[in-house]
Amino acid sequence: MIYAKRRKRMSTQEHNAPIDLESGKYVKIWQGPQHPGITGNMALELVLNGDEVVDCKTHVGYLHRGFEKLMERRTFIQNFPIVCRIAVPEPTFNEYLYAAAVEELAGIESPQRAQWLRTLNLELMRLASYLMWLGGIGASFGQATIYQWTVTHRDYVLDLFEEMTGARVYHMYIVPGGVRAGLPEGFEDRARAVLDGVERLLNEIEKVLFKNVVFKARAKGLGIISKEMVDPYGIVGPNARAAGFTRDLRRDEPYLVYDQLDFDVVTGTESDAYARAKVRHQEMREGIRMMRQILEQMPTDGPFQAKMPNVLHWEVPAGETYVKAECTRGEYGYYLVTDGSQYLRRVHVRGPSYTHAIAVMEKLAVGTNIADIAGLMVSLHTYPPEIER
Amino acid sequence: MTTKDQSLGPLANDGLSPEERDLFSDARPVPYQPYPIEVVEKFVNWVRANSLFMLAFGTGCGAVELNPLMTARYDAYRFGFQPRPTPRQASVFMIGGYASVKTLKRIIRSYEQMQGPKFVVALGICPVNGGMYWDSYNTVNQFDLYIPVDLYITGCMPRPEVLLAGVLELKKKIKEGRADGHNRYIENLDWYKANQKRIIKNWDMPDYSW
Amino acid sequence: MEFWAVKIGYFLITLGMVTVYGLLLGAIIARTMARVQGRIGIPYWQPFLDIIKNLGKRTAVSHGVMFYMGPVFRIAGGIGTLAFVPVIYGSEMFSNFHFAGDLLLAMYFIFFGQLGMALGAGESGHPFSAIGVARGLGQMTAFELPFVLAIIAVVIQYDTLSITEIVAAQQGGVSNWTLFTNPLAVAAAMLAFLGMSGYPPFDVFTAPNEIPIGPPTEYHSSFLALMATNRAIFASAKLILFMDLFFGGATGLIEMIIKTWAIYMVAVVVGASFPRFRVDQSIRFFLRVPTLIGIASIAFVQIFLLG
Amino acid sequence: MSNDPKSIIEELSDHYQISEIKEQKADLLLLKIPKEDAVQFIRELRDGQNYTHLAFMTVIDYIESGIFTLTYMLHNYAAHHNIAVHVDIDREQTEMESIHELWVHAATYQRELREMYGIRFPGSPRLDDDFCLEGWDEIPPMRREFDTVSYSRERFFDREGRITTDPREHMKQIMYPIHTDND
Repeated sequence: MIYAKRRKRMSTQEHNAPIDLESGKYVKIWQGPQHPGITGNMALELVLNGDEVVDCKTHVGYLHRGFEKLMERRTFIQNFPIVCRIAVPEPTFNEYLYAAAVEELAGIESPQRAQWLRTLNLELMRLASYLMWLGGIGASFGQATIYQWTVTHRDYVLDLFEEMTGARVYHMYIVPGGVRAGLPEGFEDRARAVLDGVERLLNEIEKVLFKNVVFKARAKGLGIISKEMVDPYGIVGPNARAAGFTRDLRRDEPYLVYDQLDFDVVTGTESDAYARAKVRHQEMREGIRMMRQILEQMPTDGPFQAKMPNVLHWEVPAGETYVKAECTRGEYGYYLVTDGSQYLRRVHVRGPSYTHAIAVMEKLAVGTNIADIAGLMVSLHTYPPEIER
Repeated sequence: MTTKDQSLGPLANDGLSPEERDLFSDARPVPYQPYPIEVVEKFVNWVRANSLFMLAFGTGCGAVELNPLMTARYDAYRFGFQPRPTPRQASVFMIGGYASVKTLKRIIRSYEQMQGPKFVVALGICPVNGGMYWDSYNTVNQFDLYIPVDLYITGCMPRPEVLLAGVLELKKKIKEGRADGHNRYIENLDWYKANQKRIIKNWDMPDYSW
Repeated sequence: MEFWAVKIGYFLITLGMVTVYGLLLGAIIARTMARVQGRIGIPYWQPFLDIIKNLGKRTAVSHGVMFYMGPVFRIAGGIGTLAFVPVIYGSEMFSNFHFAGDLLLAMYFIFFGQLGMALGAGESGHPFSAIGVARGLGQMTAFELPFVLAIIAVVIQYDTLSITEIVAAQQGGVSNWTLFTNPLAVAAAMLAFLGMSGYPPFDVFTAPNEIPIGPPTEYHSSFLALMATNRAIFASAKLILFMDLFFGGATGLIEMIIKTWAIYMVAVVVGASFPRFRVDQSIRFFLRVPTLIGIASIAFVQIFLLG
Repeated sequence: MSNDPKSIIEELSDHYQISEIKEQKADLLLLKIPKEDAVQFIRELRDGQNYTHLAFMTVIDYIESGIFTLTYMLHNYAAHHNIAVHVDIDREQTEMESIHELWVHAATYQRELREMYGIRFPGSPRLDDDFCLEGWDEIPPMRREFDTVSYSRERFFDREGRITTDPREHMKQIMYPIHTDND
C-alpha cells in the first residue's frame, strides 16, 4: 500500500516536470512495430525513468491501406468483398455494417432468416475474437498455456465458420440483401458441441488464470479507467462496462434479432485490467447462452436473400447514414454517404480502437511499470487495422 | 567492422546527417561462402532446414493465421520451426502480408539485422502483386523488388495447412541449397537499395543496418 | 601428474555426458510443456540441431570485447559449477574435482556465470538487454538469500563444506535425505530453485512479451550456440547439486537421471500453470516467505537436530 | 428540458442558424450549422443536452462545389440518439476550430484529417506529426482529385501478367455474349 502511494506521488512529479532526454536520467525505448508484446502492427515510443513509464507516444499507420479511398472507386458490390479486410480478427462486423448501411440507403429489407443467420455469425465471431484475446492477455502476462488452449479452441470455432461460409477468416458471408448461404445439415449439433467445449475451457481458465495469485497481483490495479475518463475519451464497449457503465448497443439499440434474445449486460466495478478481463470472460458465457437460443429459435427454412437489383448497374439513391453494432471492443460503426451514382461518395469506418489504442493508451501508460505495458495494451483490446484502415 | 570486399567502396549513408554518419557502419555486407567440403555444406544445410527460428512480423492480415500454426492443431514446432523474438537470432523472416511504405522501412531494417544465412517467406497474395490493394497508394505491390523473397505462400488468407506446406517447401529448398535470397540481396545491394529509396521518401537510416 | 591427467580425462567424459543429458532434458521438458498445451512439441534432437545451426550461422556484428566474453563467462560458470559437484556418489569417474570446501566454490560459480553474462549483455547497448540485465541481477540477489540460508542450514546440519560428505551422510535409506531430516531448508531451496530455473512465475528477465528476450537480445550465431550449450550444462549441474544436497545424491546413472528429472519437473509444472511476476513483485516474494523459511530452517537445525 | 431530439433542435434554433435538418431514421438526425457557430453549438449539445459521446468526426469532399463538409457524430447515451452536425468549410481555406478540449480523442481525428485532407485545426496537439503516412510529398491522398491508381502504377509497378477487367464489361462478355456489338 505504502509503496503504491509513493509511486503515485513520484509519477505526478515526473509528469509536471518537462522531460529532458539529454539529462541521462531517462531511457527512450520503442515497443514495436516488430515486437512480440504489441497487439498487431503498431509502435509505442516510451520514455522510462527506471522501470516507470513517464511518457508514451503511439505510432500507428503501419497498416494503412487507404481503404476509404479504395472504396470510393469501387462499385457497391465490389466493395462487399473488401470491407471484411479492414479488421482481421473480426471481419464479420464490417460485412454486417456495410450491408446494413447499403440496405438502409437502398431501401432493401433483408429476410427474417437472414437476420438470424447474421446474428449467429456475429456472435460466433465475437466468441472467436474473445478467445484470441484471452490467449493474448494470458501470453502478455507470461501464461503461454492459456494462449495455446484458447487459440486451439478458436480453431474449432473457425471450423464452424468454414462449414457455414466456406472460409476460415474472411468469410464474405453477409452480402447486402441477406446472407450468402443457409446452414449445412447437422450444423446445429456440431455448433452445440463446440460451444460446450468452449464453456468447459472457460471454466478451466477461470481456475488457471482468474484465480491465480500471480495474475491477480499483476492485473489488479493496472490501468484504471476512472468513470470521469469514459466520456471525454470516448471509451466504449467492455472497457466502459468494466468501469460500471451498462452500455451495450445490443440492448440499448437492438439491431438484427437481439431484442428476441435473453442476455445480461455484464459490468464490472474496479475498471482495471483484471476487471476488463473478467467482463470479457463473462461476456463469452453470455454469448454462448445467446447462441444456444439462436440455434433453438432460428427458422430453418425460408429465403435468406432479398430480391436485389442488378448489381452491375446498382445505383444507390443519394443519402447518408450511420449504422453501428456492438463488436467485441464496443461501438463499431459505418458512416456512408452516397450521391446517387454507382459509387460511394464517402465512407468512414469508426473503430473503437481509434481512441482506446491512442488517446487512452497514452494516458494510462504514464506511471505504469514497463513490464505491464504489454498487459495494459492487450487489456484495452485494440486492433491497429481498424485505426488506420 | 571489417570488410573484405571493398571493390564497390563503402556505402554512402546519404540519408544520415554528417554527425550521425560516424555512428553507423558504412561497410558492405559480404555474401555467404559455402563450406569448401561439399558434404559439410550439405549437412549444414540439412541442419538449417531442420532448425528454423522464425521472426514473425505481423505486417498484415497473414499474421493472424500464424497463431493456429504454432498451436495444437497444426503445431509447426514438430518440424523444428520455432518463434524467436529478436531478429539477431532468427533465420526465417515471416512477413505477414501486405506492407505499407512505412512498414517496408521496418521490414528492411529487421531483415538486415538478421544474421545470414537467412530466408524470407511472405504470406498472402498481397506481397506477390498487390492483391486486393493493387491500386492503393500506400501498399507495396511487388515485394521482390525490395527484399529477396525465398518463398511466397499465396492466398487470402493462406490457411494454416498451406503455411505448413510452405514450411516444408522451404525446408526442401534449403536442403537443396536453392534458398539463396540472402546472397542475391548482397550481390545486388545497389539495385535493391535504389528500389527501396525510390519509394521510401524520408530515408533517414544507414544504407545497411548492421 | 598422472593422477591429474586421469582426473581431467574423467571430467571431460562427465562434461560430455552431462551436456548431452542436459540437452535431451531440455527437449523432454519442452515436450512436457507442449503436452500441457495440447501439442506434441519439438523433436528430441532439436536442441542439438539448434546448436549446430547456430554454429553454422555467420557473425557480422560486434559490440566490443566484453560482448564476446559474456557467453564465455557464462559457459565458464556452467563448467565451473559442474567441475566441483560430484555427479555420482562413490564413482571415481563421475565425482569430479571434489575437495573439502567444494560447496563454496560451486556456489560461487553459480553466480559467476550470470554476472559475466550481465557484463557482456550490458555491453551490447540494446536497451532491452539492459533492462533484462537489471531485472535478472535484481532477481538473482533476491533468490540468492533463501538459497544461501538453506545451504547454511545444511552445512550446520552435516557440519561440513564438502558435497561428497553431505551425500555420504544421507546414504542408508530414504529417511536420511535432507528432504526428510530438514524439510524447511529443502522448501526454501526449492523456492529459490524456481527463481533460478527461469520458468514462470520468475522469468521476467527474459519475458518475450515485454523485452523481447532480455539479456541475449543481441546475441546470435555461435554466441547463442555457446549459451544454449551452457544452459544444458548449467541446468544439469544445478540439478545435480540440488540432488546431492537435498535428495540423497545418486549412486548410479539411472538414479541420477530419475532424480534430476523429478526435481526439474517441479519448476516445469509450476512454470506451465503460472503467469510471471513483475521483478519488484518477485523480489518481494523471495525476501518474504522463502527467506523466513530459510531462517526457520537454521533455527530448526540449531534447536532440534544439534541442540 | 425535454429529451425529444426535435424539441431540442427547436429550442436551439433560437440561438443558432440550423439548416438542412433531416431525420434519417429514428435515432439519427442530420443538420447543418455555419462554421463560426459550430464549436459553440457542439459544446452546447455536449454540456446542455447530454450528447456526451463523440463517435467520430470526418470529412466529405464535395469537389464539384468546392467545399469540405465536416461531420461530427454525437451520441446521447440516455436517449440513445445520434446527431450528425455538418459544417461546410471552403476547400481552399481549409481551417477549422479544434475541438480537442471537448474530447481528447478528437485530437487524433484532427491529426488524421490534417494528413488525409490537409485541413488544419490550430492548437490541436501533435497536429503535424505523421499519422498514417511517412514522408508523403503529394497532395493529401484522400482528396478526390488524388488518383490512387495512377499513383500506385507509377510507384509500385503492377506485376506483369496481372489482368484487370472492368467488371461490367467482363460480366457482359460472360453472361450475354450474343449481345456484344463486336459483329
